[in-house]
Amino acid sequence: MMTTTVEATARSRAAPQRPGFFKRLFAEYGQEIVVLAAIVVLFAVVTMVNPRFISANNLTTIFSGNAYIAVAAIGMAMVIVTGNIDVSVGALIGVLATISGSLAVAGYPIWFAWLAPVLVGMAVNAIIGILVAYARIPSIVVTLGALSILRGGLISVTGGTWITDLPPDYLIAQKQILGLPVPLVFMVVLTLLAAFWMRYTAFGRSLYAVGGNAEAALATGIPIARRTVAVFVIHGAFAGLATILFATQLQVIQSTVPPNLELTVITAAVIGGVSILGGSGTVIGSTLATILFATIGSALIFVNVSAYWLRAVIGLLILATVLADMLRRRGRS
Amino acid sequence: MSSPVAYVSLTGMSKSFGGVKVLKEVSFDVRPGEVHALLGENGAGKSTLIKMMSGLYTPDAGTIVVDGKELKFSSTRDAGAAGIATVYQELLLFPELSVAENVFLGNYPRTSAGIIDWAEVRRRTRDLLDQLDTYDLDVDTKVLSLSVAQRQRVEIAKALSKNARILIMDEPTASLVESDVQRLMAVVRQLRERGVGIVYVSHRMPEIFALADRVTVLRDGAHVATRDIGEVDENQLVSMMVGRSIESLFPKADASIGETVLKVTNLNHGRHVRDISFELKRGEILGIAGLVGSGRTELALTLFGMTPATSGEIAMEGKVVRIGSPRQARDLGIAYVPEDRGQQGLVKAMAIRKNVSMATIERLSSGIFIKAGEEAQRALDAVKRLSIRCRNIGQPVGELSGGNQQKVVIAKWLETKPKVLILDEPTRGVDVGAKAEIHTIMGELVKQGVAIIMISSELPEVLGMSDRVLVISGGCITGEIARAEATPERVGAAMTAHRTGEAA
Amino acid sequence: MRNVVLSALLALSFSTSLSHAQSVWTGGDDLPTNPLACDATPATAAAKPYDGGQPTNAPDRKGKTIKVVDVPKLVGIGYFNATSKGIADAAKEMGTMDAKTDGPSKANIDDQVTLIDNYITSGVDGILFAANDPVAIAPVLKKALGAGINVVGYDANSSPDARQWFVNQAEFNGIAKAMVDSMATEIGDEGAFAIVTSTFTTPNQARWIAEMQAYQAKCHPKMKWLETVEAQEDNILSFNQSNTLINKYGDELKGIFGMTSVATPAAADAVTQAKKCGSVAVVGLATPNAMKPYVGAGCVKSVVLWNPVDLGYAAAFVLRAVADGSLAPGATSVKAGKLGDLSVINGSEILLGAPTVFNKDNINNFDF
Amino acid sequence: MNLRSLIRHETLLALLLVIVLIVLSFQSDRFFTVDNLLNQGRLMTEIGLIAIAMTFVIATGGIDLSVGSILGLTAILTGVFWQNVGLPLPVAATAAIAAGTFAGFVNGVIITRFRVPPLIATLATLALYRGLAEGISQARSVRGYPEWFYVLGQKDVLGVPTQLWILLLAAVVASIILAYTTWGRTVYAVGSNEVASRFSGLSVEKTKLALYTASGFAAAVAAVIFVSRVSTTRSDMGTGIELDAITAVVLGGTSIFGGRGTIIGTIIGLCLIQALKNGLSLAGIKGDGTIMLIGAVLILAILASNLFERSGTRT
Repeated sequence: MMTTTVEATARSRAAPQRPGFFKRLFAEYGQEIVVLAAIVVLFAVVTMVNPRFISANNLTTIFSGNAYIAVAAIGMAMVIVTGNIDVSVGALIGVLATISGSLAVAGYPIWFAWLAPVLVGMAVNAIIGILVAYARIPSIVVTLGALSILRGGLISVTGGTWITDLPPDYLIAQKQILGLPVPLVFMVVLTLLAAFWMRYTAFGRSLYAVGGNAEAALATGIPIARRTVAVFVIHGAFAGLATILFATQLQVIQSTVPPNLELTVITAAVIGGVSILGGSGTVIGSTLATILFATIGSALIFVNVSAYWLRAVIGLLILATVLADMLRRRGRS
Repeated sequence: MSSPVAYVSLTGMSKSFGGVKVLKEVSFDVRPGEVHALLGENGAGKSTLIKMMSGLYTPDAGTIVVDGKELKFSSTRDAGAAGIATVYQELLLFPELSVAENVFLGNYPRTSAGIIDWAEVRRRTRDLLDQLDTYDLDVDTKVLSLSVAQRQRVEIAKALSKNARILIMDEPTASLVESDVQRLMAVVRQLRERGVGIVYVSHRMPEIFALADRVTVLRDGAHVATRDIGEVDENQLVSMMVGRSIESLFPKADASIGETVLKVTNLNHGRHVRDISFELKRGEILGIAGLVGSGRTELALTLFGMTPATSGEIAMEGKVVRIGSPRQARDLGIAYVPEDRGQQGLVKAMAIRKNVSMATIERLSSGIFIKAGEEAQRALDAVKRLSIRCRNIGQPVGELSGGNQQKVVIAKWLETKPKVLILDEPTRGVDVGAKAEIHTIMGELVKQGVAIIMISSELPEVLGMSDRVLVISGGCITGEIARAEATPERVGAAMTAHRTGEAA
Repeated sequence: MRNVVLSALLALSFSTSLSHAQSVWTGGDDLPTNPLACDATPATAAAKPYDGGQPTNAPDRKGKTIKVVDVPKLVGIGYFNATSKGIADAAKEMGTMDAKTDGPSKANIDDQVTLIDNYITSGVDGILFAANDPVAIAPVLKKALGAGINVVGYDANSSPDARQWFVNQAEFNGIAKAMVDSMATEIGDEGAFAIVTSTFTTPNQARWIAEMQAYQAKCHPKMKWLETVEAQEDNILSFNQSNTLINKYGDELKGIFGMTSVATPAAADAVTQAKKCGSVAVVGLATPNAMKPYVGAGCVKSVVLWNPVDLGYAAAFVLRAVADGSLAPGATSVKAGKLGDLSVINGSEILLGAPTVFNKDNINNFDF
Repeated sequence: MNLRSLIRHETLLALLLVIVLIVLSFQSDRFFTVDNLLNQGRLMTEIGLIAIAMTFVIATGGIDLSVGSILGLTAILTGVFWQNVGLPLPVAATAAIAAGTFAGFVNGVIITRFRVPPLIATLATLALYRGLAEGISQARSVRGYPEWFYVLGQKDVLGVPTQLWILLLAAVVASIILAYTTWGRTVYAVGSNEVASRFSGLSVEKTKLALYTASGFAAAVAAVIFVSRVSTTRSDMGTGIELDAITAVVLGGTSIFGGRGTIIGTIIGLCLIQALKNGLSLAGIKGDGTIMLIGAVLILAILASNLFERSGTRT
């Protein structure tokens, strides 16, 4: 008797209304939209103060000057989506840049000098991935160790010598494709490819599964350990690609690790909406966040914020973005 | 409909963990189009057996024959390929992903270009959910915002999406309310009609007799018996499970009901606690019945200070009090044994001793220092009093069985000497023996003058244990029924009373 | 209540700092400046008595082989590679010095102090240093002196009493004059310029900027000082910051000063890539190797730098002389191998000489 | 199981420390001397104080990346309050410590009130506090402190460096708190299962707020000691110290996921790192080699203790 009443009530409920397009968009890409809005607002405000801000040259500076960070953040976003983290990427990029530059100067084919950092990046991160996945050491611990090893190793090996006399053909970041700077093209293409891959392939989706609920992923038949290694290897490849941009931007390669690069990359990923707990976020967000940082850096110079207070203002803006995101989330639930 | 030829048969399955044999040469089979119930107390080996069937564990010995071929499962994928799907008790879903994606994860339909065809994923999910009479679920919703029953539907849809020939359901009703249980049973029958073989693990006898075609009982890792359901009755099954007979399932103790200890007037919090008023007396067991989402748990959380009341009045022993945090509730003598034992009740990695003292740690301290000796003594007492089965009080709680874990949570709150004890689903996921023990403990407590509020989805439990039943629906009280008048029909009617109106 | 008090404290600290931030941010420090004359008149520094420190109970090291450690600000940059090479060259030439270089991987005062401390314990005879902070390094250097170790600084000084001698590559006001004069020659006496530096807390850079500001006000008063930006020791950031300056000021910007060997090539690259060669001048401190492409392409006319290899070389010789006792307080010059006699200034400093200005003609003669 | 594996890790680590000490003392006869060891104690005090507070933070499953920036900010404020505001030095230092503590408190508020994950919250304040330090100081150093101030950082009391007494006191007090008090129990409970702790009436938010505040306080005290040791203030002080402190804590056996860890482990971890830095340097190995070795030791130590634990508890 009771069965029938309950069944009836359930059936009487009409299929739920699907929320509107924008509502869904906002639910799915909320943080990306917040970051994008921040970029737009900044552009609008600063342009009013100084119209040169949106000159083609400045746009190039903003979008392509930090493209290597965005590319590195793509891999980082993937790693964080699986619930891991990598604090060694800055040191890795420093090492890879030296390798790439040395090969170019030593007269190896240019393509090889470009390929090498990608391959070495993948190899180094494969080791990190194996330690994380099979030896079950938390990724922050492994990469903290890797940070020391890479940083120390770089100095031991290079002795701090800069690499100069790079062949002009090697300097791909200074070239243009269809009138657009290569770093910009790299950043956009890689972001879109990675975003597409993470959205439309089973492999890409499995990263969300691993980070979202490892136990469930295992029960679904996703080989977690193999995926963890794979994501680190892919991250290594992106670090290699980032290195190509980093190493070819100027005519000299510094053999030091860019200070705090790893923190910048991680910050870009998390401000872009990648949950530090794993399981959600997109690479579109991390790239937008990188652009936001570049925009802030440029904007503060344009609006004459005292350089002494620059970092404080950047910190404040990051904090504001984080809090805005939290308030948005809370408003939703 | 039920064919006599088994689709899957397991023979001589054995498994040990750390030298302990948890499964000893068990044989088990499932035929297409039958519901085969698997029974046993916690620790009897049911989970191990089904995990082997679903490819999560590899057996130490034994063979698995599927459709006439002997197979070895080295992962859940292998089992899936053989047509075996599992709906786990813990509902292994991805909270941040959509319903549709959860259904097809790892098994996506592709477009001709080889990429995931999201339109198809959504369409087919819609179809599957409709087949399960689940019209009320948007396929784009993130799973984190779904109720337990809805999540379970998603799990079943997932199993169906793989065209499973065998569906293993591990305690599917453990966390469902009565109405959802009925819906689930309808779904199970529908699947059976389609020729799917179902392994149904449950502690609940009525469901087993309503659904099962055959039943297999395990005890201590060994096979006890496999029978057609018509050959056995409830008492036989219970004694097969526990190896002895159980007198009465709901030993309602007679306690003298005293003066009012808790008086709630027009209590409100959000949409789920609306204008609630009731009284609770010493030595009384007040049962609270209601559907999931009716506001039962929310009421408890408000009384416990987790989600403080926005308006209304709570009076303890005649004094009006404000409860803004669990701490204040505890200090006023209100204790809450939560619904989700693993997440909310226990710190599984910590020792029994530390869990038992957790709510009273300040009282067990002089200054800021914990009196370790006294703490240990109290834990030892609790273990003895509630007959918690464990190696020693230093054993991490996570290693105990469900029933013993629940007793640890209860022990923790008894340490606070509560005047009002709120038990939210006190016997969920607890085996028959432990269930009876918990009921006995409740009886002893009311004799000592403790007032108990018991929330339960199991109607027989509510009816069997309560002095009075409070029915909640849509956040409001829709019925207050004395023990004598409390029949399943009356309570059931009150549970759905306002519901239809609210949903519109 | 506590919050109120604490916020008040924070507010207080803000207001105080604002009150001492009078002028535009130049990135200079607030020590007194001493601009040189606008023409080539040499400075007439008043003779100062020796103000360095002395090791206690130093053993007689005359003619003996001594163990020396060189602790630069950081390792891994071209500049300190060059000084390290100079030290090694000198050690080889002398044959009585066993020298090695070990520095922090970041320009971090704490790491540097710790390193020096370790070397004191390990029992070296001499320490060469380039300080990340003149005061922060003083206690540990004094400890070295106390342990009878000979201590000589180069490149970046410490408090005078914490070391015996300091080899000064070029006086701050000399560098400032060379930089500003070079810029004025290139962009004229009314041009506007901006500065890219490492961080405002780097003492040498802050000192130079302050001297540059003083000299510019005195000798090129119509030049316009736009702003100073920070770019760490990061060449991509330096590149981006230079680009932003070019974009911000458009045609108004005539010149960029690079204050470090990292910033200058990056600024030159920015100008090159913005196709502003010829319309935006880059003047700065840099090592020749890093600047060769830009100087060769004609985008950068002149680079100011002393020869860091010589600096290291001289420092090693000074240390040797101190250990031998041939350089004692009151001396007016010291013999430094192939560099000849170097003169003593400011009491306890040894001047390397005037800064070298590298240009298209001579840059290929240098390799560091 | 839990307790046993914990003891295992620390025993293992202590054993490693002993081996390292023995090997290093063979490498250089200047290593194992009272003077050198005490001096190393002096050098590791600031990191030590921060690491002790960090042990609590990480044991709750949190992290505090902003400690280096708080150190810089406090150092700057000490100088500014003293020189620019004209407060007497003790008052200035106290006020600066109060401000640094407040900075930790702000971290706590962001984490507990706004429910921002600690990593993100402190990543943001890492930038903010460093920026404040730079802005407030206008990149100026403050120098020329009175001689008595250096007692804290450069002098000895009873033959032991002054700040080492502070570190020892902090270590003892922190060990007792973590092991024997209700507060310590709450820390472990929160780290193991925050929800259940809340449901048990433990004051989760208050505890976390207090921990991040304490972490700020530790960094602030370390700042004043640091200023006294190097006799100057700069806004870039303490850059990167957070990773060094985290390394020591993790090496000491505190689980990055929370729920376990001990002060003694952290102290052993600290000593091990410091011994390696110092001993290898004395043995003639350069700084870059040393940091490589420390990285390897970190990974191997955790790897080894993982293997031990697994072999001991599961088959």
